[in-house]
Amino acid sequence: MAEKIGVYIDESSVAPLLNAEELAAYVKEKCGGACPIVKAHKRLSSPDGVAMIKADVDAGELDAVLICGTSPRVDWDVFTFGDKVLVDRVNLREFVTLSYKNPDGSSVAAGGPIPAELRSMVQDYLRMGVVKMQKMNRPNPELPETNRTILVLGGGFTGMNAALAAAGAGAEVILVEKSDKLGGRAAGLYKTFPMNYPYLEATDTGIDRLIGLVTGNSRIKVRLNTTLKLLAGAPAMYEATLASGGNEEKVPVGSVVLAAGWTPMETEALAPFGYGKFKNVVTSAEFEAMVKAGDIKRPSDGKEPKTVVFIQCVGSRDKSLDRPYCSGFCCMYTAKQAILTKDHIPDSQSYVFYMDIRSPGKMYDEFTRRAMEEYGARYIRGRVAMVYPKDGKMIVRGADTLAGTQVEVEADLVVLAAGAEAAKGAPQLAEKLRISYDKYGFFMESHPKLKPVETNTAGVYLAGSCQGPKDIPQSVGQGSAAAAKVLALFSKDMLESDPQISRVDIKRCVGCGKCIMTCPFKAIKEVEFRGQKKAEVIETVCQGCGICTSTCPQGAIQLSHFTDNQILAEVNALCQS
Amino acid sequence: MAAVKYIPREKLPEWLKALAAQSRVLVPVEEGGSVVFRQYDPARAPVFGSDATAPPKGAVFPACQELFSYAYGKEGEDNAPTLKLDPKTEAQPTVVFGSKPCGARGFLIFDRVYMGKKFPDPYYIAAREATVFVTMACATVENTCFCHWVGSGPADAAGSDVLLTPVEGGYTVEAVSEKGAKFLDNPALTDGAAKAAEAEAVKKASRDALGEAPDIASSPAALLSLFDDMEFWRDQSDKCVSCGACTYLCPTCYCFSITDEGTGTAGRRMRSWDACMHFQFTLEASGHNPRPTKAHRLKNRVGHKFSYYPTLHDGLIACCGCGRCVKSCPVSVDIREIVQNAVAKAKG
Amino acid sequence: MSRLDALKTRIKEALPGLECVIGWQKGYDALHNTPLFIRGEADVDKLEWGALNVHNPAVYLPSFAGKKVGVVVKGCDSRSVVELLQEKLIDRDNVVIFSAGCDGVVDIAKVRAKLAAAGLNAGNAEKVAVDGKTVTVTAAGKAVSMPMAEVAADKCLRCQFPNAVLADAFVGDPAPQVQAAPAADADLAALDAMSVPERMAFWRYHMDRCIRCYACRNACPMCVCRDHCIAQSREPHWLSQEDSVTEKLMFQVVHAMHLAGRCTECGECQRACPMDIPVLALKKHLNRTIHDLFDYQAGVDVAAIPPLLQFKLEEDNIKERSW
Amino acid sequence: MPVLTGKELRIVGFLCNWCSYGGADTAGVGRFNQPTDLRIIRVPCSGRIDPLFIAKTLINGADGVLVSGCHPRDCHYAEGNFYARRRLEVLKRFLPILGIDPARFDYTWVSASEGQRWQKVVTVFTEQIHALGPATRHENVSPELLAKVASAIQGGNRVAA
Amino acid sequence: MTDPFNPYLPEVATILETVQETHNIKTFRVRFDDEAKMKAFTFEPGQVGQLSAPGIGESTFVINSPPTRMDYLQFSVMRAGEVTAKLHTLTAGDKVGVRAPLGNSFPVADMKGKDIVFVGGGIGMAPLRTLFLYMLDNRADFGKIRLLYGARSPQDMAFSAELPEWTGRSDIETTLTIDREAEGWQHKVGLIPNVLLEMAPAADNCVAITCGPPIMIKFTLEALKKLGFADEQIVTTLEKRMKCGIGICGRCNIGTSYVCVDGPVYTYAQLKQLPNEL
Repeated sequence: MAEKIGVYIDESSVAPLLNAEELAAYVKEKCGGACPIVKAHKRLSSPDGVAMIKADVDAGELDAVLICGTSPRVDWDVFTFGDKVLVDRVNLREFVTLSYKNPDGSSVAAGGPIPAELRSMVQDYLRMGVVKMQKMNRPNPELPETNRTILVLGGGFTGMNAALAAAGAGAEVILVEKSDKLGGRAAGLYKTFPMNYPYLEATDTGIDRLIGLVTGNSRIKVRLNTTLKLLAGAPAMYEATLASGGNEEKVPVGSVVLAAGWTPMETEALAPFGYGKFKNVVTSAEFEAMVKAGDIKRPSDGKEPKTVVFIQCVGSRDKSLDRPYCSGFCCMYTAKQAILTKDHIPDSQSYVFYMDIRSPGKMYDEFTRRAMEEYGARYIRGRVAMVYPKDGKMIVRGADTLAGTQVEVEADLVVLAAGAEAAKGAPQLAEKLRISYDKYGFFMESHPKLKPVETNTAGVYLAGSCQGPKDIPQSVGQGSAAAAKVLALFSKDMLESDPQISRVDIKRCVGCGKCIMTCPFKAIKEVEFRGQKKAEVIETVCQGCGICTSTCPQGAIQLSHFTDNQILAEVNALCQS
Repeated sequence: MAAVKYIPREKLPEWLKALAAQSRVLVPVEEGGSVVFRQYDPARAPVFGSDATAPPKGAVFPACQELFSYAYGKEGEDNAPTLKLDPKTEAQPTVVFGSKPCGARGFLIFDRVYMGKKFPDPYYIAAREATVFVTMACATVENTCFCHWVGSGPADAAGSDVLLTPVEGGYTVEAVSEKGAKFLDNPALTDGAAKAAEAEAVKKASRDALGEAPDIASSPAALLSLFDDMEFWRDQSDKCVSCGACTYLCPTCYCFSITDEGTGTAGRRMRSWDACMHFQFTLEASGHNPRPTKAHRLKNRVGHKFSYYPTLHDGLIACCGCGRCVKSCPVSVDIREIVQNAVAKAKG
Repeated sequence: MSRLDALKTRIKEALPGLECVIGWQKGYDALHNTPLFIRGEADVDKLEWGALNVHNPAVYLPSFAGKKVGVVVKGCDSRSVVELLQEKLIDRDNVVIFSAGCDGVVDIAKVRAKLAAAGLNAGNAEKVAVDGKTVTVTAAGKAVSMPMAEVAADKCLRCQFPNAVLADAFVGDPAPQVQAAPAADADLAALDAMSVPERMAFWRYHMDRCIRCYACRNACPMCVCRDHCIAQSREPHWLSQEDSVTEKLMFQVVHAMHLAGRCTECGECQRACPMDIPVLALKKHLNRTIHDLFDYQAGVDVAAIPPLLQFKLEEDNIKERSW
Repeated sequence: MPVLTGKELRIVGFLCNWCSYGGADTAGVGRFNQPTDLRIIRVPCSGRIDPLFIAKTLINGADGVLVSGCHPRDCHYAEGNFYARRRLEVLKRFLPILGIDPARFDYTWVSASEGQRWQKVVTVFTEQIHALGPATRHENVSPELLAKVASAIQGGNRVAA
Repeated sequence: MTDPFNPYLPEVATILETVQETHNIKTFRVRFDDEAKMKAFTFEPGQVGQLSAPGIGESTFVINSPPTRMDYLQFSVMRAGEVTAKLHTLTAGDKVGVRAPLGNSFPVADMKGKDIVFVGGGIGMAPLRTLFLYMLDNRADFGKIRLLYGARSPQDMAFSAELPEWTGRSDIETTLTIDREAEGWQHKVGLIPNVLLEMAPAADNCVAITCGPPIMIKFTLEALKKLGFADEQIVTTLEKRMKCGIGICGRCNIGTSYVCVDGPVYTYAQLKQLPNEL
């Protein structure tokens, strides 16, 4: 309940149509009893404006601040004044001065008389803002003790990097890998395209070193052959059920980093190119294994291939397969493999069929150019129409769209750069964690720019290719970012949850469970209180939508900032004028 | 008191119109199957035959009335806060016409509380003094009537100012208070001496129809002795659904609530009927409730009427026996039965 | 054996394991039965079964949470029990349902009107006899016969469930289904025939005499908030105590909306109203809406999810407006 | 009161924060021509809107109520607008029985980028409300209409005899 | 003003000063705006007032300043519901409404010449404070005065600014106690009834006045009985939900006794006569 509201009117939002001082006078007249401070300022969001408000807040006279100016969707991170005051916004810019037009559609002349409609509009919004603020409750979330163990799902490049970053900052980590060894996809790589200076040579992936660091870190407990069966609870107090073999174990964890990785596309996409039918058509992963073994041979006869055809975008960017996305890293590893082929078989000739070369990383384009210019790989822009055997060779027929001609290459070996798919079982895992995933099975972040590694399940973060195809540097970066977010979450003694959450009035709750049924986030649980069933909000899970509040017939669960009384106050302010 | 007068049935509108010219006149009219007191409208025929669904309680004690308005503000150079309170106690001159005598008698129970020496209630007193009750003695009684149990009867004039009695062709009219005497000054009223005997016979017949009242003189002590017998109260209240029909329709129930309503910085403090049968009535901010179950609440209601109030007020039972609580109860909780059960149980 | 005797036998058998059994007994006069709470064998013989058992005893069940109780129900009452079970407000293991075929109950208000038409006062009722399709009420020494069809509760005229939807002990022969039910509910048909402004006048007329006693709410078996109803709270503060049609009607809207998809149309709200306000019409209208939109009827399936607590990605019957 | 003088009517909008409130902002920033009758109440999600808010607003005399949320499947909170759609549709069909013209209430979906669509929705809805004119409150039903309806109701608790 | 006295109409008063006593108790010192009324105002120790925050409502609190110190009327408010939450937002200069004095008072006349034991727990110290200070201001009229004041923790102790003075005075004996050990606590540790038994005040010619949460009262009564106090020698105060404060609205009665007019002060002997409905 706010009683001493500081009302601040942003001149830059209302001028020149309206006079901020006049609006301040109106607030003083109509709502003065509840608003000891009413001020106008040229631009509230400026450092000077914020400092002015802060000074009033620090003087201790206010329990709430009402910013009347821009939309609450703007500058939402500017107007925060600590936990002593409540803050709310009145939208006078977007909703009033910008949108107001005279009934005839003309704009209001600045400095002229203020039309009655405009006046009533701005006054209504001001009154609504004050009465809503008067009914605003002060939130005081109280949380039980927190657990700061981080559960990392996936022992690949991304997961291990996240684990190391977190452990390096002092956190306990449980690293869960469903296979029998760490390393993930990167373990199958011989080398990776260059990731460090001078960005010229394909380099070692460093995966073995990484595995060594992880297994040697006392803060990281590695659990191989293990999967997550269930995650219950809330951030800082999750309980993860881990399954290994026939055994199940419940471990308390604070948060989860998902690094479930990806999987190469399989037969469906590869079949048109003869994969599975002709021995000399292999996937790039199979070819990589040959290179790693130092033994590049034609599977059919064990001879060294002299002509190698790489086909890119196999399964990627293919609407007919419902895989319209670019897998991102194929261009780079194909260039790498073309270079490695020349390294191993100097008299070989590589051909690369491509749609576009996508190499936006640091020095990536230079690297593909080296494949072409220094290693003589011939890049042909066009789709491959068919691959068929003839006289012990594979004929690759396609179009060269730049030359506008048909091309046919007699190849000893055909390598398919298969696209990336979401890891098997990703949707099931997503359901378990109540996070969203796209139609391809990649997990969804909360917001691509604002919350890129957060999910819409609080305390669950994602990193690497499980969110979408990524190369190693991107994955590493995201793994570290996720770790940083988790650490930020744990950086306070108590988790300070988003104050826009629902709370149950335990005296009024009758335990009917309707809120539990409708909460999209499973943020409400049933508890027993003095022998009676009651609802309880898991504050760290609640996302603040308020569906529960509109569901509860007795109004026993109220969403802070948008309580029934606040909205009713606004309704009353509008209906009683 | 003044001599008996008489008014023929067809002359009633004339009298009512004359009264309505001077003050608000409330008469029982039918509305959607119920009979309620409404301002007299010559186009709507009053219903005098049976007792009104709701008594004329609201005439003196409105379901909701403003105690005062408030306004917060700022004053002077230094913006000093101000608070202004503005009470309204005035009442409008009113005639309640055609209520049963029990409907007026209910105010006797009010009077002792609202017109006490220590805290006389200016709102009530203004309305009470401005209101005249022209009641009508009962020619017939109903299954739920029990005014004779509580020291009253179908022609009990206590609380009334003028008493009508239905006789052949019209009504006898008697002034039964000083206030009432001034009201008989109307040409429609003629001398009623000739009808007086008939009127007395009507009164006696309806009194006889009620039969013998049981002896409930021991109810104050009996109810108190059963205060801790919650099994008894559970049995009495089992079927109660804790609604407020009995209290809101009771001519003697005088409890109220006070609530503030307003937007922003101005509004009103209002007094409104409240019902002791509601859980919220005694609910404290801490969540504690001294009367947590319907058994506790029914105990207080019956106890108040037949024990606590009479103990404090010279034996006057806080019930006028109109029977509305029985008749209007959705599950037919019968206060007569409860009082009798209590008296019997206390005797052992 | 009559239905009543069979019920008594079954109740006597079960009583030792039960806190009480809720049924009906004779009330303060011949026209009124009243709920009965059987706690001992002697109480069993007070049980009544017939056209005066107008109350819905399901209303009492949630207050016995945690205790095992028996309840005698009519077919319509059993739907409330089903709904309470569906919403987990009572525990199936803690309720024993006794029932028998129901031939309909009277609407006391209709009886009252019939008597009034005959110049009699229902308050003087001395005797009531129900014989097949005729109800005979004697008041002030005079007997008036009325066809059951004219004094039966509205819900009985269109009853789909004369036999309990759910019962542990159903005795006797099932009652026959109502034949030739009126196509539409009379109240709804009358309101449908009015213009929108007339309907506003209609509620203005009726709600004006509401005394805000909340009998409609407290008699409603689905009003499970009861002690914590938003009508009487300040947090949230939906209604003021102001004596206005707006506030009174608003409560009826609250009640109806909170019952949307849950109301079994037992009619207790209207029957309980001491001021004879036709509040059930609002719920009937909403039930019709719910049925049209979601093909749903409350109180027939313990496993169903109420329609407003679920959704479909593509709604079958909601045609949204295009702008 | 001066607020309602002239032709302006009282229209209350309930807009979800993530989509429609943004859409209205976008319309403002774009300086799209909009009627001035509407006052917007911000809610986090259309699922937060208890239909009773709308009922109360209309019963208390507002001339129109407009609700707008995220498009189905685009709800910031995944499911809120799906619940809202059911509740609001039920309410819309409930209003006429109370004597409130259902055309005084509408709900729709506008995304944060759809400033143009918002402009259109507000304009069409406002015109619709103006076509209906000022709303009558139950308290202010004309005595003539009241008398007409009252005379049609004859005794008993039947809706009409 | 010629209007008749209106018991529902509060006097407008200004908050002179507030003291945040504990995390949920705030003290308000108020003075009527109408100086004439303030000058004419009298009350007896133990009487209560209704503090009004118009717009939200009013609530009952004892006037815990003594009638011997009339610079202001003091109320201490524990935050529990809507009204108290609103009151807690108010500060010096703000307006409130006050309806006072209401209710009965401590039987001061009967206590003259006797030894006195005050036993207060938590917010229960507020009703005791008025009488305690009144007695200090009329020290000669009473025998030995002892105060036992307990709270859950040092932070829960209201009136902490006054405690040094009380413990330092030689003409009274003040004992402070908390439920559990706390750092820096120099006084007793232990539950009030136990400490009371330890103190063992002689019941002879003594009156015990106790106020606090129900559970504390229950065991304090037992302790006092053990010490030989008769029912008539024990005085306490009751708290009930009230609206009118003048014996009409029907909430606060326990049988025939209306706590708002017949209370809040009762001797244990009187309480025993009342039906059991606390």
